[in-house]
Amino acid sequence: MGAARLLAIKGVTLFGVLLVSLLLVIVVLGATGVSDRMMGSIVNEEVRELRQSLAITIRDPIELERVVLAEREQLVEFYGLDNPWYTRLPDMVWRILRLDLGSARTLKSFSGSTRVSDIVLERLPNTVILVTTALAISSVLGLYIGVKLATRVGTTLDRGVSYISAASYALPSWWVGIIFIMILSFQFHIFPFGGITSAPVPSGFLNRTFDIMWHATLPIITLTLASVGSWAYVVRTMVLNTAQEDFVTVARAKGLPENKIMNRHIIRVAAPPIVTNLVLGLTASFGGAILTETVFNWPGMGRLYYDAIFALDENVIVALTFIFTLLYVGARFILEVLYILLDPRVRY
Amino acid sequence: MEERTRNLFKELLSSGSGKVGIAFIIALIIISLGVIIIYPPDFGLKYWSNPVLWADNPRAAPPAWTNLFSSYNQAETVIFETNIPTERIPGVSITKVLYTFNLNHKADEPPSFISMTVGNIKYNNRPPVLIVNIERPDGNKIELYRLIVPGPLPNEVTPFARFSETPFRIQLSGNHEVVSAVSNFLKQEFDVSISNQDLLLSGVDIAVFGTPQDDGKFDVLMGVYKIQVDAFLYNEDDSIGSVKFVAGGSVHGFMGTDTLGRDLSIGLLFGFPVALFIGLVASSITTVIGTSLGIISGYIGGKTDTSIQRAADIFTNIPLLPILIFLSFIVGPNLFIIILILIIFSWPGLTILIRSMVLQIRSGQLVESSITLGASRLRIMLRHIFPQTAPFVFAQMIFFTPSAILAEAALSFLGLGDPSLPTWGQILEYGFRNGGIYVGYWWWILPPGILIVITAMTFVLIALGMEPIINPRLKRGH
Amino acid sequence: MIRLEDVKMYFQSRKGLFKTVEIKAIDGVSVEIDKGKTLALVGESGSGKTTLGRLTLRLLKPTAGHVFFEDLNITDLEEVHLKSFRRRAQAIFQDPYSSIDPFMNVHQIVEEPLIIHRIGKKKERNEMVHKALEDVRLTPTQEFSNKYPHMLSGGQRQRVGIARALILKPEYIVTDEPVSMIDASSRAEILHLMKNLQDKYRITVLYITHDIATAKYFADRIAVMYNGRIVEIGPPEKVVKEPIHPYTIKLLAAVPEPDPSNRFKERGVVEGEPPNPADIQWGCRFESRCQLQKEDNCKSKQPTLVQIKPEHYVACFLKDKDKS
Amino acid sequence: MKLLEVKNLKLYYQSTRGTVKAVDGISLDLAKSEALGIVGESGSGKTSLSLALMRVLPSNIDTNEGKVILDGKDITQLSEEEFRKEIRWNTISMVFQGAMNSLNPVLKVGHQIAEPMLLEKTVNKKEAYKKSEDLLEMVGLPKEIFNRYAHELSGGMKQRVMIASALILNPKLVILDEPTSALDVSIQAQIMNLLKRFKKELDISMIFITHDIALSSDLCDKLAVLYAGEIIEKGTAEQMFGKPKHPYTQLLLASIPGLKQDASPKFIPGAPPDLTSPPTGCRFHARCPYRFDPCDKKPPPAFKIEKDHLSRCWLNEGDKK
Repeated sequence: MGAARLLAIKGVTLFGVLLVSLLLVIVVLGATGVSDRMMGSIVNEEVRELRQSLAITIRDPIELERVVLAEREQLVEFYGLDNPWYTRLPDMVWRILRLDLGSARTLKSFSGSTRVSDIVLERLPNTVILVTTALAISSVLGLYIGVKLATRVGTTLDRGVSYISAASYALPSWWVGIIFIMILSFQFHIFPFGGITSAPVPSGFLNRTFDIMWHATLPIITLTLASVGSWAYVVRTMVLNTAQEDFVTVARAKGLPENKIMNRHIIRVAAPPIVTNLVLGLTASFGGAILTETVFNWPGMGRLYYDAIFALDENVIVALTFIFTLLYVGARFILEVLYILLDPRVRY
Repeated sequence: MEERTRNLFKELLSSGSGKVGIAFIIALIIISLGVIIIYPPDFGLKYWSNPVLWADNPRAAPPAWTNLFSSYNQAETVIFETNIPTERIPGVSITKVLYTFNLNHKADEPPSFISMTVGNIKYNNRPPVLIVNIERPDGNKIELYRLIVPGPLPNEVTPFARFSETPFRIQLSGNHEVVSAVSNFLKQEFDVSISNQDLLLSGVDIAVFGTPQDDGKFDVLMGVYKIQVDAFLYNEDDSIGSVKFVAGGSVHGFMGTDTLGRDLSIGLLFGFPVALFIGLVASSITTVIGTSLGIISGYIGGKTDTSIQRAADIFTNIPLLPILIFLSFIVGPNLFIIILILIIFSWPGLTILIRSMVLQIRSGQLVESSITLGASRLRIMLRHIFPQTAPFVFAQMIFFTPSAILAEAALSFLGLGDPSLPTWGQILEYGFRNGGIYVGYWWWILPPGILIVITAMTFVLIALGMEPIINPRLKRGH
Repeated sequence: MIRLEDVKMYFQSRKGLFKTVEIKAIDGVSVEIDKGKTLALVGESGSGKTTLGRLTLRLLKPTAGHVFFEDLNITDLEEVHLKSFRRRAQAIFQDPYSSIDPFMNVHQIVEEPLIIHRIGKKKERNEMVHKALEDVRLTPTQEFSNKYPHMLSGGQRQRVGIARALILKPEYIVTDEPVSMIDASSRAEILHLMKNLQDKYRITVLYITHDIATAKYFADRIAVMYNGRIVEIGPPEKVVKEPIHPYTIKLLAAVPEPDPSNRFKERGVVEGEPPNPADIQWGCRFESRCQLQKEDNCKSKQPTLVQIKPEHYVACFLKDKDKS
Repeated sequence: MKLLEVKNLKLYYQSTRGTVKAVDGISLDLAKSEALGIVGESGSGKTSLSLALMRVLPSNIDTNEGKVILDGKDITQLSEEEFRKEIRWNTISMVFQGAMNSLNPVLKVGHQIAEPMLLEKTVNKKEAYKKSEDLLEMVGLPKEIFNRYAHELSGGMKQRVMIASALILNPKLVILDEPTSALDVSIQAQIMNLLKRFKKELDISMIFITHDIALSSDLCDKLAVLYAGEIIEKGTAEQMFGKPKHPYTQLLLASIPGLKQDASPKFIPGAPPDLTSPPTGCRFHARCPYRFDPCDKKPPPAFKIEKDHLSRCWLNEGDKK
């Protein structure tokens, strides 16, 4: 019961967050006039198409202009462009919530569609592959290293790795990615410069998979390196904190072997705060993915951001901001569930 | 309080990382202050982004010191500039003014280009004429170029001033007049005929600074080149302001140049104060807001608490970078807006942490005892609760500083940096966008990254040095 | 000096998705303390004795009923109007570790109330702090003034807490378990000190404790609380020597006395844990743990305090019958 | 037959202020099914002593000397692994001070009780859980508590769980370190009754560590009074409560506010000494109302008053037999 209530609260909060960030995006768009510009371009596009189709039937250019103008006014009214931006707000929210994200100005999907949802959905899996793999590797690795360090507190190894972990906090992952490319791709030709597949794409499913894995290696290593250090450090601190608790002394006095004490009494108890930190680390992972994809020209949503910025494609940027928030909020919800499962105390 | 501050620093200085961190931050501050004093305030737009200023620098040239590691000696940029003639020979109607430069060329390659710039010429009736000659170590002399200063315009009154606002620059290497002069020279001296077109393609520099070989190639001719600019003035009062001759190298300065010829060391130095500014302003304001809201939320409780917590919930649940990208894209790249957004999205983390600390402090009896004594809410928050969170808050502030610096760098890297304030992130972005990593412009890509890392690391080191103060339990464990 | 009239304190506690439960921490308490006297409030944890103490200090606002300080009804006063009351009523807290600011030295801690109430000039305040520290025998005062709490023992910290409370010359003091966190060997010292100072300054005291034995020595009246209600009240010689309520009897039996023969016999104790104040039954609250013969009333009606002997009141149906 | 003998145990800690001599040469003995009370103020070294018996001392321990003989075998000679398998919980178990933090917050209470039993290969989970449930009933808790978590229990319930947990492997000796210090008098009395019952029915030995000398009379056959890392008096319960010899013991007894007597309780002025630099001579001399010439110069030896009764006070020199 307690857990259900907590989950319900979390779910509502997160949905609220989604709405608020969406509203924020729309208000900023409206207040800066970008929204009008975006709608205007949609109208222009439709008018252009209309003119082309009408040009076949209406020969008289003056008559054509008149009809087009009338159609244009109808369109302006249809989209509500004759009213101030805030009157369109609910409509926009509803539209974006339905993932009806409009058309891109210049960017196209790989299959040639200009619909933003097509473009984004095509790239979504690529990003998810990258982020989840990196997150899984770094959490497992971080947990392992952190626990190892905690059992060797004060040793040279501990101090060394702790310092390296702390230092990695100061390393921008994208820059590390660049260094990787310069050394491993440019200098030694071990890995590709970027992209997701070779050109031409190797034939055969197995070959293609290996090709993608080969291309994904450096981005994944980059993303992992970005988070594994701070991870290990957080785990170490949490484990050490828990190891000072009285019940650990009790467990030792009970004659439990050290590995049991570590697994059952320390890590198990330290897990919820570690999960909390994983949640906090998620933002970093998402940001890291955008930058890493940019560096490695990985055709995910992050690289799309970069391309959209240079193509000045507002629609795509709005859509991406929304989808990233959606993904992030979803990931957080999963972790909240995990937290509730791990810690009996919050169930009340 | 003073005693605690003193202890804090004592503890900080007793740890190795603390010492290094403090030393680094002092260095960073000194460099930044120097830059603020020396650099013009509108450095970004007026200087850094002005290609004219950088025209005499070689493009994408590695640092000069790379010669030390290579047997092949690359040319360094040599600049001669003067406003005092070497010699002045007065004549009856013509005064001849000579400018002589001795270029000792020792590199295994010719200069990457040669150029001349003249500035601020004044004349009274006939426009002066300038002739550029070069005398090679083998004794041959080439007249490269002849510049006739533009004549008077209708209705213009004497004295006629030319090139006073912007100096006049001639890229000698790519000039047709120079090409034909060199072509003639080759024909006469070495009996080698190369068409003007081919010479333009292969570059005149190697012909000027080399000797043709049988295989059609040139050997670099080392030695002292005497470059002479002869100016013929037709009036006593005519004058030439300045003459500049540049033999471009393929290595440049301490940090090299980018593809616009900008000296990277100048841009990188400017990054110091900007980075510190971003880091410190964002972190201190965030800390002040985060801490006060945390204390208020935890102490006052009730509806105030709920609303602060809801707001915090929302802001922590929005991924920062996408929103940053979105806002700086829409609103336009502006450093202050970036800092503002960083603050708006960063206070909640601290607020949530401080709130839980305050709740813990409240669960003790200090707050209740203070209420019984009649202390006001403000007094309890400031005098009793804040001091207990202070060391933690201070550490958080230091720890947040590098995140702000890194966030700005990331945003700049995505092309959303504020162009009026060039940062390390922007230099990196320009390098990346121009394919620097695919052709190996390491001097362009590495240093800005390293500087970002060093600056961020400085604060991380200080934070590490403070850890035993913040988390005494860990200290006990040792 | 202080008077409570049918005071009730209910807390809301959320349970499940939407349900909230009322926790009746205090459920109808009327009691008063005469000027200069000590009332000991005795009961196990969860009985509401601490809540009652906090109500008399207006750290909590009662759900129902009235709290009078002399003739001043402080029940509904806003915090701003409480300032003079705050000066006249003070508290000494249970935990000498968390009730004083760890970052202030002893002088600052003891001086703070004077600063809050803007009393005296710097020099006069120093004199008052010196005197307060002398009162609690933290001598030489000069030496203790500069010490920080972490340099003091539990007993010394508690004396700092007493000095801080007394420097405002309060007329009423609540002491909530002032010695429960102090070593047994120093407890008596703190209690004696408080008793002496109370006599010296004619202070009214509410002494909250779970240890009825100390109450016997230091109180003029003892009130036994069970589950938010007073079940027995009277002078110590009555309540301790001739207890009437079954709960009081058990409480007294639980007090350890140093006797080597103790180890051969079990103590008479109230079995089980006190009922959850969230689900109070209709009848007598002690009914579920009472080992006496029960009658119907016990299950259906709440007993009220009835005078059994002069100054001795008990809330128990069975004892009512004894009397009649 | 002695179950446990501690000979000249010394435990020094390293701290920033110097070496803390928490336990400075303590000798004790305990027979089978006997209960020994160790009474002392906070900082007298009583908790260090118990941790040393369980060998779970903190990492800043510096000196750990002396012999601990259990059933005739010096257990200080055992390797860490042997000690863990043979001694901890199997032979000696312990109820720790502060029941609040002795339970793991994320594991079910019943499982925590059964845990040491599950280590043995011959026992299956069902048996261990059954035993755990039985023990819960034995300590007066309903079986359902098995599936609860620590935060759902009251202080008294947690302490009962800890006692149940200490009994799971039928140890020969249970160390009780301030098992009731955070509890109300009435809950405290319940727990004491429980312990009394177990001592009688289960025939186990107990070491009861407390700062409350009155409470120790509830359980202990023998008493040792600890002051500043030394035992200043020990003897049988009758000797110690009947005719205490050391002024410190006498004052401790006088400080108890009893219900029967009318004299108001006494107290011992001052605070225990700093154990980084214990006072010369008798460690109690600064607070002793009877101190005389040799007290601050020569440390008193343990004078034997009568059989089993030792006192470390110069006043007792003449009583020596």
